[in-house]
Parts: sequence; structure tokens; C-alpha cells
Amino acid sequence: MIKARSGETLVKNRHQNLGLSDEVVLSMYENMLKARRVDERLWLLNRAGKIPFVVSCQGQESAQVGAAFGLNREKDYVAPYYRDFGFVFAWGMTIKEMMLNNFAKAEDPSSAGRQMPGHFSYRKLRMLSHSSPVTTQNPHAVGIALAAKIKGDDLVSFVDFGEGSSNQGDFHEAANFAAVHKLPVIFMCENNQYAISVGLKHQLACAHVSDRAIGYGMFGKSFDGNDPLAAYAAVKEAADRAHRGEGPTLLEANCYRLMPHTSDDNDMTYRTKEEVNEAKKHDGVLTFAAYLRSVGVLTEVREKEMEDQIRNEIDEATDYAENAPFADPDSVLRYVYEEKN
Amino acid sequence: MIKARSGETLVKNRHQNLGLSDEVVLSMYENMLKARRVDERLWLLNRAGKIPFVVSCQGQESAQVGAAFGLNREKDYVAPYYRDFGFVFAWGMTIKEMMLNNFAKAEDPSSAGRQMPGHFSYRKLRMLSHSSPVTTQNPHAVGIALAAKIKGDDLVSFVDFGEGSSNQGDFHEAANFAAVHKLPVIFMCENNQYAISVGLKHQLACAHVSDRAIGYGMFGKSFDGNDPLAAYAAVKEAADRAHRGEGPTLLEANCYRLMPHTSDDNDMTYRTKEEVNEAKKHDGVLTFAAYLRSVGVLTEVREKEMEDQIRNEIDEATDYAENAPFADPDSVLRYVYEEKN
Amino acid sequence: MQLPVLSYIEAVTQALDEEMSRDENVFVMGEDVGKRGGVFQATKGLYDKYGENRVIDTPLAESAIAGVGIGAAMYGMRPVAEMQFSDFMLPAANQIISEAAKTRYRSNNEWSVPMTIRAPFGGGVHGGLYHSQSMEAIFANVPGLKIVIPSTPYDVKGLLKASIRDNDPVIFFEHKRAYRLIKGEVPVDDYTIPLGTADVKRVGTDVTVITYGLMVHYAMQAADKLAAEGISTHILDLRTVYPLDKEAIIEAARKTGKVLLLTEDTKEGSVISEAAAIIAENCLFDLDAPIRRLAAPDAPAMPYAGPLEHAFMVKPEQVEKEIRNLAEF
Amino acid sequence: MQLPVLSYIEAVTQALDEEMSRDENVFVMGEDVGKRGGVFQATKGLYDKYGENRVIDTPLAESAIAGVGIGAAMYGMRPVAEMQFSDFMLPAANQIISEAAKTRYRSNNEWSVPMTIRAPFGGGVHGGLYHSQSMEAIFANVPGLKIVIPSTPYDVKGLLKASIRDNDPVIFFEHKRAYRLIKGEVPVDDYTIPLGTADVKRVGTDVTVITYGLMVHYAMQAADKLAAEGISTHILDLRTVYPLDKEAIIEAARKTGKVLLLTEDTKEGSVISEAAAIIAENCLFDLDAPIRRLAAPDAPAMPYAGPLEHAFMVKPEQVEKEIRNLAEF
Ligand SMILES: Cc1ncc(C[n+]2csc(CCOP(=O)(O)OP(=O)(O)O)c2C)c(N)n1
Ligand SMILES: Cc1ncc(C[n+]2csc(CCOP(=O)(O)OP(=O)(O)O)c2C)c(N)n1
Ligand SMILES: [Mg+2]
Ligand SMILES: [Mg+2]
Repeated sequence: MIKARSGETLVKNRHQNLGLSDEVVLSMYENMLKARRVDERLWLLNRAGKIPFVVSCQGQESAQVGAAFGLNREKDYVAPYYRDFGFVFAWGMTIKEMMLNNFAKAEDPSSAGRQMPGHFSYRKLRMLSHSSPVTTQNPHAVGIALAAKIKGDDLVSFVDFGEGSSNQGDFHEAANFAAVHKLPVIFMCENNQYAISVGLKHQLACAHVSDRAIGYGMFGKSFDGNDPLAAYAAVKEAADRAHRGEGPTLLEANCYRLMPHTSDDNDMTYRTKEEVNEAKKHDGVLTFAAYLRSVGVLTEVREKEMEDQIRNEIDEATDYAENAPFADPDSVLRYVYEEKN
Repeated sequence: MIKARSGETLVKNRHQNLGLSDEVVLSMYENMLKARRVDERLWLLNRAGKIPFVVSCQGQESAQVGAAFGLNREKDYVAPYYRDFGFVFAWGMTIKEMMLNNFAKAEDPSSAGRQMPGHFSYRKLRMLSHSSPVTTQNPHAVGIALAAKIKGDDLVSFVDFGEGSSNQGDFHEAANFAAVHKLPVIFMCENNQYAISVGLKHQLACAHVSDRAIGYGMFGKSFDGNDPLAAYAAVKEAADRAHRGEGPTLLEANCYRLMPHTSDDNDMTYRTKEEVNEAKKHDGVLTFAAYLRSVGVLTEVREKEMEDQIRNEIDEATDYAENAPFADPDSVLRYVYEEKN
Repeated sequence: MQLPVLSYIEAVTQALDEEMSRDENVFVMGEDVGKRGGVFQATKGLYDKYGENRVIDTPLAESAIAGVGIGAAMYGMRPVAEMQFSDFMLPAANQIISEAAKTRYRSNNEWSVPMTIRAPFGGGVHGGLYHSQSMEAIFANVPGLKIVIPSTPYDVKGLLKASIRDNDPVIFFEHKRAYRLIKGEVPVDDYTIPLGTADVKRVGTDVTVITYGLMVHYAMQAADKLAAEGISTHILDLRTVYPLDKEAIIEAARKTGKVLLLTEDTKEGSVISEAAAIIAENCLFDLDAPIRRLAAPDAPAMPYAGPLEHAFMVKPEQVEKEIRNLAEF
Repeated sequence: MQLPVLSYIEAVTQALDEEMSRDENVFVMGEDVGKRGGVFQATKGLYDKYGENRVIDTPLAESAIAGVGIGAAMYGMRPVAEMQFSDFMLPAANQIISEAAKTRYRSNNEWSVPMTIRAPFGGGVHGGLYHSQSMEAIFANVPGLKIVIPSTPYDVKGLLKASIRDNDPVIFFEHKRAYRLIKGEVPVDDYTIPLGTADVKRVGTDVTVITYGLMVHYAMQAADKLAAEGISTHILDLRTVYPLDKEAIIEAARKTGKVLLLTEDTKEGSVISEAAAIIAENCLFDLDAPIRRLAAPDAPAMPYAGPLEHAFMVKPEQVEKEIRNLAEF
């Protein structure tokens, strides 16, 4: 499909080809923007001394949001990891909930402030609880799929993790288990080129993380992680395979971590400003906006509306979360085991 | 090279092509035979109630012995696993030492009877100590190679393990580490089709264990594990690569476990006599002997000599080991930590 | 009415079978648990009865066994995961300690992990270093876990059923030497024994022995012998070694004022050390003698060679002697 | 002469640096230890000084870090492996417990593993569940291991050097809150402190506190305050928490007859339980009051939110109160 706009060059409408309506891609963009703007706000709050810690999603929103849209958001189970702001927004978490999480308040749906920010969990949304030791969520996602298979429930189990984390034993064991039992699992590696300070070539020596798929006898694919449509297409394909009983898929989203590892990190000790600036040119939030503008889907008016609404939501959510109560200190003794009454 | 013998069909001399002399391949065969005959004796001793436990190498001697010959037996470090009778014989362990190991006597060089049989260790031979939890030896072998690299020592570190064990996290982490640091490690999987009762297709879903190599960015290769020459060639190639600084290799020896998992197992609960009998047709000890006969290297006289000598050695070793003392019971308190005097 | 007599391992199988038929969410997974029925035959017959969907032979990967079990449990299943030997559960330590134990707490009660991990443990079976160990101490400091170690077939059945029905992760250690050695009456009907409760296995007045697992039987044997000498032994079987049944320990210690703490694990840092601490905190003025601990030596694990294994393992005569010494104190 | 004052973490770095320049077999490996100098900067400057061959950034895989370290140690090197947070060493539990701890024993003294594993531990740093834990109890029942936990910069340097030179595996836990908070005099010269020896950090006559890590400082603060009230506190710093220095514990307990055992770890199954057991076995008739244990609650780990973390963590006031209560007993 080709659309011509006055004064513009011809740009291919890629999303129609994928069966995505203009409203859907706008919603994708909106979620990406939410993630980006929330993330930016968190850094400001951190600098202002209002929150002690930020873990950032910047540079990975496209892959995250595209992936979520490729799944069934009413039915599938997901195990996102700590950078997955874009994913959890697209999955149904609100900005207010995200702020409650970052302020670690009692109403935080992930853990009521028990866990560090970004350790997402939301039972109501079929989002598993996530811990800090990396890659432990991979076998959990496989367990969801195994259980669904035993029960005869048709769903997909989706899990995210970093490329550094793909070197943990649990990555291997989970992938192998899923493949042997042909389970409907999608493993998506968000390859942002760094594991804290350690660059890709000191983490792994294969060309693509998805090259590991063949060693499990599963389908594997790498895609441009700055392109939400590529993410959507890859995850959709993997989900279709899973529903058809063709087993798990290993995906790799190639992206770049635009911010330091966390607010505790100083990335200039191990990479250069130039490298980061170069990567910013490919920033999916910008390039996708440009695409949407070029195909006439994102108008100036709509864009302003979105930005305004998100800003307002963030302002309100920040106020709310900042003023919301912490959990009762005595609650630290609760929920070690089931409480029978 | 083709040799013609009176009354025989033409058979290719494969070992000359590999640069192996007749004496060397006879020595290979002798080690294979040692392993087989010792193994057979152990089952008899077990049935006679003289030793409580046997773990068996039958069906894997060819790969083991071929592999050992592909290495530098004066210099390289090795981490064999519990079935590696053929390997440890070719590496310099004597039949007497093997019997001491199986009778768990004080003179057992592996552990003085502390460990179960087959848990090989021999410092003098640069053979690492092996435990029961599978695949733990893989990172150890990588550590040897890392240390050698740091010290500038030119050697190869070789490790063996089963195909079931290739699903452990340690397999993955060790392989990845070795590949990232381009270390001179040879990982050899002895794929005997079973992990106790669990057949290959319930252990892994890839076509070949060596398919996992690409996921680490290392060289990988599968070969006929019933053919010691194939094993020799593969290990030699891997060793050459390692010496040239081309990093680790993942090899897979396709063979078959001819006996039950151990003397505690009843394999007829999960496989058929027919299947085992079919596999016996490809038994490398028989087929290699046939090859050596057909190329005129193994004469009847020589064969009888070998069998006699091995039998005598086994008889003597059995007597010796049976009558040798156990370690002093008080010694259980020793060597928990370094003993300073 | 005569109750059926089962071996310890038959009680395991019966409990699994009954729970699987009672609740379709219960399933079994582990290495060789399917066709082979487990290397000890604990799951014998279950594969034929319930099929490969509910009796799952897994790849050789303990972290996956635990981790996949956790995921399935979060979905609402009740996985019973077998670790072939307790010695081999360490690759799963991260999944058990960081994940299973902390899921309820970290999700503020939203998610839970109703999983049971069965693992044969213990010595005296010519298993060498890695098929003889007691692993409970490694986990017996992890809030969120429960650790059960039954000593009799009756307790096996009741405690395993309770573990499977429990809504939190339970590690269920089965003594592999007890599997065929220990037999006892087991009711055919459905019963559970509450987790976290110790059990007085013998009432006595002179010396209290606090122990668990196979050592309960060593203590019982010793008590029988000592009864002839006029020494009356009180025996408390901990049954759940984490969290401990504090009240029962305090009560048992006070009962006689002389306490032998007994384990086949290595001594330093073992679960009987915690029992000793509880007594030291609560019973100072009730004690007539210092507590005594009898345990394996602080060396890695028992060797394979017969005489070495024998030297390492706690022996019934030692138990007897310790009780006698305390009685005479 | 004035000795240089270093922070706790500077003492770590200095010890590493000195050992690396003293012995070319010493090398450092771990996640982010190279270019970045470690996430806490414990290895700062070492990459530039010793190069990437001896200061190795590893892939993100703790079992490999431990396992590769073991192999290198068997070759004759002295690896110092960093676990980025002690909470993340559990994937390496099998390598540490099954391999490192047992290699000498199982090979009948042929092979050994002279490796040091450094791991920052402890709470009070807003680290949430998985960046605050005390992990020592999980390992403090494993013969073959030594576990060291220093409290002062002086002890850090002497004990880390001794650990690196030790011919067996040592887990060296560094308190991450102490890293920058605790400063002290550290001699410029080479010295070691023998592993396995506790240290009297304060001599007193009324109450004995036995503890380690950051809690030593809490005890010292409390003792200072209580001195004004006329209560004299004796403080024993365990320094090596496995195997424990039994004689020192017994001596310290006897010294005052009133013992507070203090840890920031969760209580049940902690290393102070073992200390309690030792006292219960050996000091019954020397005690004037039951021993007391002060520890974190038996819940998984301290939460992230400020007020919850504060509620969870042992507080100096609690230490003070416990000592006072004992004094008044
Ligand atoms: C088992 C474990 N080891 C170490 C850490 C500390 N750590 C937190 S994030 C991180 C890097 C993760 O890199 P990657 O998987 O590439 O994810 P990214 O942060 O780049 O998205 C490390 C080492 C951890 N959380 N868990
Ligand atoms: C970590 C661990 N889990 C379980 C076992 C018990 N076990 C011993 S051998 C074995 C099967 C190994 O299969 P494979 O790796 O294929 O080697 P093979 O015995 O077939 O040569 C199992 C499950 C073990 N030794 N270690
Ligand atoms: Mg990354
Ligand atoms: Mg096999």
C-alpha cells in the first residue's frame, strides 16, 4: 500500500499490510510515549531526591509495545522484566499504578512497595511476579504454558529478558524444557547491547541471540527492536505458531539502552557520548512518530493531545503517588505464608 | 589408500589417511578392549556380590579412546565423566587402579574409596576430580583453559558429559564463557540416547547436540561415536583449532548405551531387547576389530595376545584390589581443609 | 481391625496416588518419574494410571524442574516435583530460595506457589558423597519455605498429603534408607497431619531425645534397650524441621530436663542447632544437664567405601551411649 | 605515628591490589569488575593496573563465575570471584557447595580450590528483597567452606589477604552498608589475620554481645551509651562465621554469664543459633540469664519502601534495650 500526501515523498504504509488499523498503531504509539514520558519524569524525580532509584526503559519501548500488541491481551500470561514499562502499559497497567510502584506505596499493585521499582507483578492482568535475580522468570513462563497444556487451555505465555541474562543457566533450561514439551511460550530477548557495563561481545560470541533457537529445536528470529511493527509481526507470528501447536519461539529485539543501567550507574565509565548519540538517531519513539506522521496517521493535533494527556496523567499520578501512604510497617510480618483466618 | 588382501574385498585404510600408524590404531583398539573387558568383569563381580555398584561404559569406548588419542596425553588437562573407562585407560590409568577404584580401596587414585566408582580424578595425569551432580565439570574445564591462557601455557582442556547433562544450566554457562573468551576447550557430549530411562526426544528437541554450538558462536560437529577414528579426527581438529587460538569446540559422539544405566537400573522397563540388539550390531569394539582385521593390522595372534594379556591383568588387578585394604576409618575426618603441620 | 502395613516408600506412592485422583490439579514431574516410575519407584504405576500429561519425565535440569513447577503452581496447579536425590537439588537452589519461598511475600499475597518438592535424602545406602547427604540445613533458614521430614509410613502419608494441599512451597525430604527398611501401619482412608507440628513418638521421664528422619528409629531402638536398664526416654520427632515447632521442643525439653539433640547431618549449622538455641533461650532453669548434640562429623559427606561410611554415619550405639550418659549426669 | 584512615571498601580494594601485585596467580573475575571497577567500585583501578587478563569481566552467569574459578584454582591460580550481590550467588550454590567445598575431601587431598568468593551482603541500603539479604546461613553448614565477615577496615584488609592466601575456598561477605559508612585505621604494610578467629572488640563485665558484620558497630554504639548507665558490655566479633571459633564463644559467654546473640539475618537457622548451641552445650552452669537472640523477623527479606525496611532491619535501639534487659536480669 502506498499513500501519497501533498508535499511528501511516497511512504509505504506498513501497518495496513500487517492488518493493523490506524487507531491501533496510534494506540501503540501512545503507549510508547507513555513509557518514555514516565521514564523521563522518573529521572527528574530521582534528581529532585523524591525517589531513590530509577531503572529505565528508554530505547526499548518500541519492541515492548509492539510485542504486547502481538499477544492476546485478554488471555495470555506474561512475565515482563524490569525495563518493560512499554510492555506493562500496553498490557493494562496505568500511569498511576506505575507511579505508585516507583514511590513504593501501599497501593502499588506489584508488591505494595516491598520490591524495588520495575519488579512488575499484577495478578489481575495475568502478569507474573518478577524478582531481581535475572532470568528466573523464564522457567516460570514455561510452567504457565505447561499448566495450560495440562488443563487444555489455549493461551500463550510470554517472557522478556536481557541479552546478558540469556547467558544464565535458567535461560537454557527453560528454553529446552519448552521445546521438548512443545509448549506455547515466547521468549523475547531485549538485546540492548549492554549488561550494565559489559558490552555484547563480552557477554556472548554468537551473531544473534536468536541463533540459540536451533540448539533447542525451536523457531528463532531477530528483528529491529526500534520498530514496533517489526516487534508486533514477530510476536504475532510466534503466537500463531504457538496456537497451532508448533511450540516455543526465541525472539531477539535489537535495540539500545539509551540511559545508564539505573540511576546508580555512570555509563560514561564504559561507553562514549558519541555512541549514545549515534543510537539516539534510531530511537524508535522518534522514528515511529515520523513514520506515523509520514503516512498521515499522526496529526499535529493528535500528537499534542496525546502529549498533553500523558503529561496531565503523569502530573496527577505523581501527586497521588507522592502523597499516598506507605504500607503499615507492621505489615512486614505478613504474607510469609498463607494466612488462614 | 587401498589395500588388497587375498580373498578379501578391498577395504579403505582410513587410519593412514589420518596419519595414524598401525601400532597406534592397535593401541587404540587395545584400550577399547581393556575398557570393555574390565566393564564385563565388573558386572560379574557385582552379580557375585563382590562390589555393590557398577556404572558401565559399554557402547562408548570407541568415542572415548579416539578422543584421548586426539589430544596431547603429556600436556592436556581432562575432565572425563563416569562412563569414561576407555578415556581414562587411554589417558594412562591402569587396570589395577581401575579395580582399586571399583573396590573403593585406599590405593584408589581417584578418591581412596571416598567416591563412588567412576568418579575419576588423577592429579598426576592432569585429570580433574569429578563429582556426581552432572555437568559441574564443564565450567571447571573452562577454568583450566582460562588459567592456562592467563599464564600463557599452550594446552587444551577437554571435558566429557552425556546428552541429558547437556540440558543443565552449567553446560550453557560454561560453553558461553569459553566462547566469549575464545578458550581452548573441547566439550564432547557422549550422546548414548538415554539419560537413565529418558530417551533423547524427551531430553532435547534439536537434531544434534552439536547444533548448540552456533548459539555460542563456536565450532560444532557430530560424529559416529562407534568409530574411534572419527572421534580421533574430530578431537584432533578441535585441538588444532584450539591451539590456533580459534576457541572452543562442541562435539557430539553418537553412540548407544548398551547396558543398563547402572547396576541399580532395569532398562527393560523403558526400552526393548530388540532395540538393544539392533544397537549391538554397531558396537564399535566389534566393528573396529573387523576393520583392523580387514586392513590386516589385527592378526589372530595379536588379538589373542591382547585378550590374554588383558585377562591376566584384570585377574591380577581384581585379586589385588579385592585384598587391598580400605582406608583407615579414622581418615573420614581428614582433608576437609588443608592440613598444616 | 488390622491396618495395612506399608513400607515408607509405599506410603509415598499411596499419598501421591490418592492426591492425584482427588485433585486434578495435582501432577508429578521429575527425572525418570514417568515410564521408569522413579529411580526408587516412588511414582510406580502413576504413569500408567494418569498418563504422560500428569506424570512428566523432564529433561535433566533441576532448576527447570523447580522453576517450571513454580510457574505451573502460579497458574493454579499443585505440582509435586521430584529431585532424584536431595544432593542434586542445589542447581535449583536459586529457584527454591529466591523464587518459590519469596513469591507470596514479594507480591504482597497476590501470587503463591503451592508446590511440593520431594527429595530422597540421607545416608547408609552406599551412596558416597553425593547420594547420602542431608540437605535440610541449607534451606532451614529461608522464611517462606516449609521443610518436612517424616520418619514413619503413617507420617509419610499424612504429611505428604498435607504438603500437597498446602498453599505454600514445601520441601519434603524422604529418607532413602527408610524407603524399604521402615514399615508400619497406614490407614486406607484419607487423613492429613498438620505441617509444623512435632510428635511425641515415645513418652519418657529421664532423658528427652529430639530428632527426625531415620534417627527417630535409632532413638526408639536405643530407648527400648535402655528401658531394660531402667532409663526412660522421651522422644520428640520434629517432623517439620522448618519452621520448627517451638512449643513442642520447649515442652519436651522441660519434660525431663536432659536433652539429646540428634541428627545424621553434619553438626555445625544443622537444624538441631536451632533446636538447641530455642532450648537455651527458653529452658535455662529447667535443665538438669547441658544439652548434648549427636551428629555426623563436620566433614563434607559420607564416603562410599563401607568402613568409611560406617565411621561417618551416626550409629545406634552412639545414641544409646549418649542417652545413658545424660541419664547418669 | 598516624595510620591512614580508609573506608571499608577502600580496604577491600587495597587488599586486592596488594595481593595481585604480590602474587601473579591472583586474579579477579566477575560481573562489571573490569572497566566499571565493580558496581560498588571495589575493584576500581585494578583493570587499568593489571589489564583485562587479570581483571576479567565475565558474562552474566554466576554458576560459571564460581565454576570457572574452581577450574582455574585447580590449575594453581588464586581466583577472587566477585558475586555482584550476595543475593545473586544462589545460581552458583551447586558449584560452591557440591564442588568447591568438597574437592579436597573427595579427591583425598589431591586437588584443592584456593578460591575466594567476595559478595556484598546486608541491609539498610534501600535494596529491597534481593539486594539486602544475609546469605551466610545457607552456606554455614557446609564443611569444606570457610565464611568470613569482617566488620572494620582493618579486619577487611587482614582477612581478605588471609582468604586469598588460604588454600581452601573462602566466602568473603562484605557489608554493603559498611562500604562507605565505616572508616578506620589500616596499616600500610602487609598483614594477615588468621581465619577462624573471633576478636574481642570491647572488653566488658556485665553482658556479652556476640555478633558480626555491621551489627558489631550497632553493639559498639549501644555499649558506649550503656557505659554511661554503668553497664559494661563485652563484645565478641565472630569475623569467621563458619566454622565458628568455639573457644572464643565459650570464653566470651563465661566472661559475663549473660549473652546477647545478634545478627541482622532472619532468626531461625541463623549462625547465631549455632553460637547459642555451643553455649548451651558448654556453658550451662556459667550462665546467669538465658541467652537472648536479636535478629530480623522470620520473613523473606527486607522490603524496599523506607518505613518497611526500617521496620525489618535490626535497630541500634533494640540492641541497647536487649543489653540493658540482660544487665538487669
Ligand atoms: C542473577 C543475577 N546476577 C546479577 C544481577 C545484577 N544485575 C542486574 S541487571 C544486570 C545486567 C542485566 O543485563 P541484561 O540481561 O542485558 O539486561 P538489561 O539490564 O541490559 O536490560 C545485572 C548484572 C542480577 N540482577 N541477577
Ligand atoms: C544434577 C544431577 N541430577 C541428577 C542426577 C542423577 N543422574 C545420574 S546420571 C543421570 C543421567 C545422565 O544422563 P546423560 O547425561 O545422558 O549421561 P549418561 O548416563 O547417559 O551417560 C542422572 C539423571 C545427577 N547425577 N546429577
Ligand atoms: Mg542488556
Ligand atoms: Mg545419555
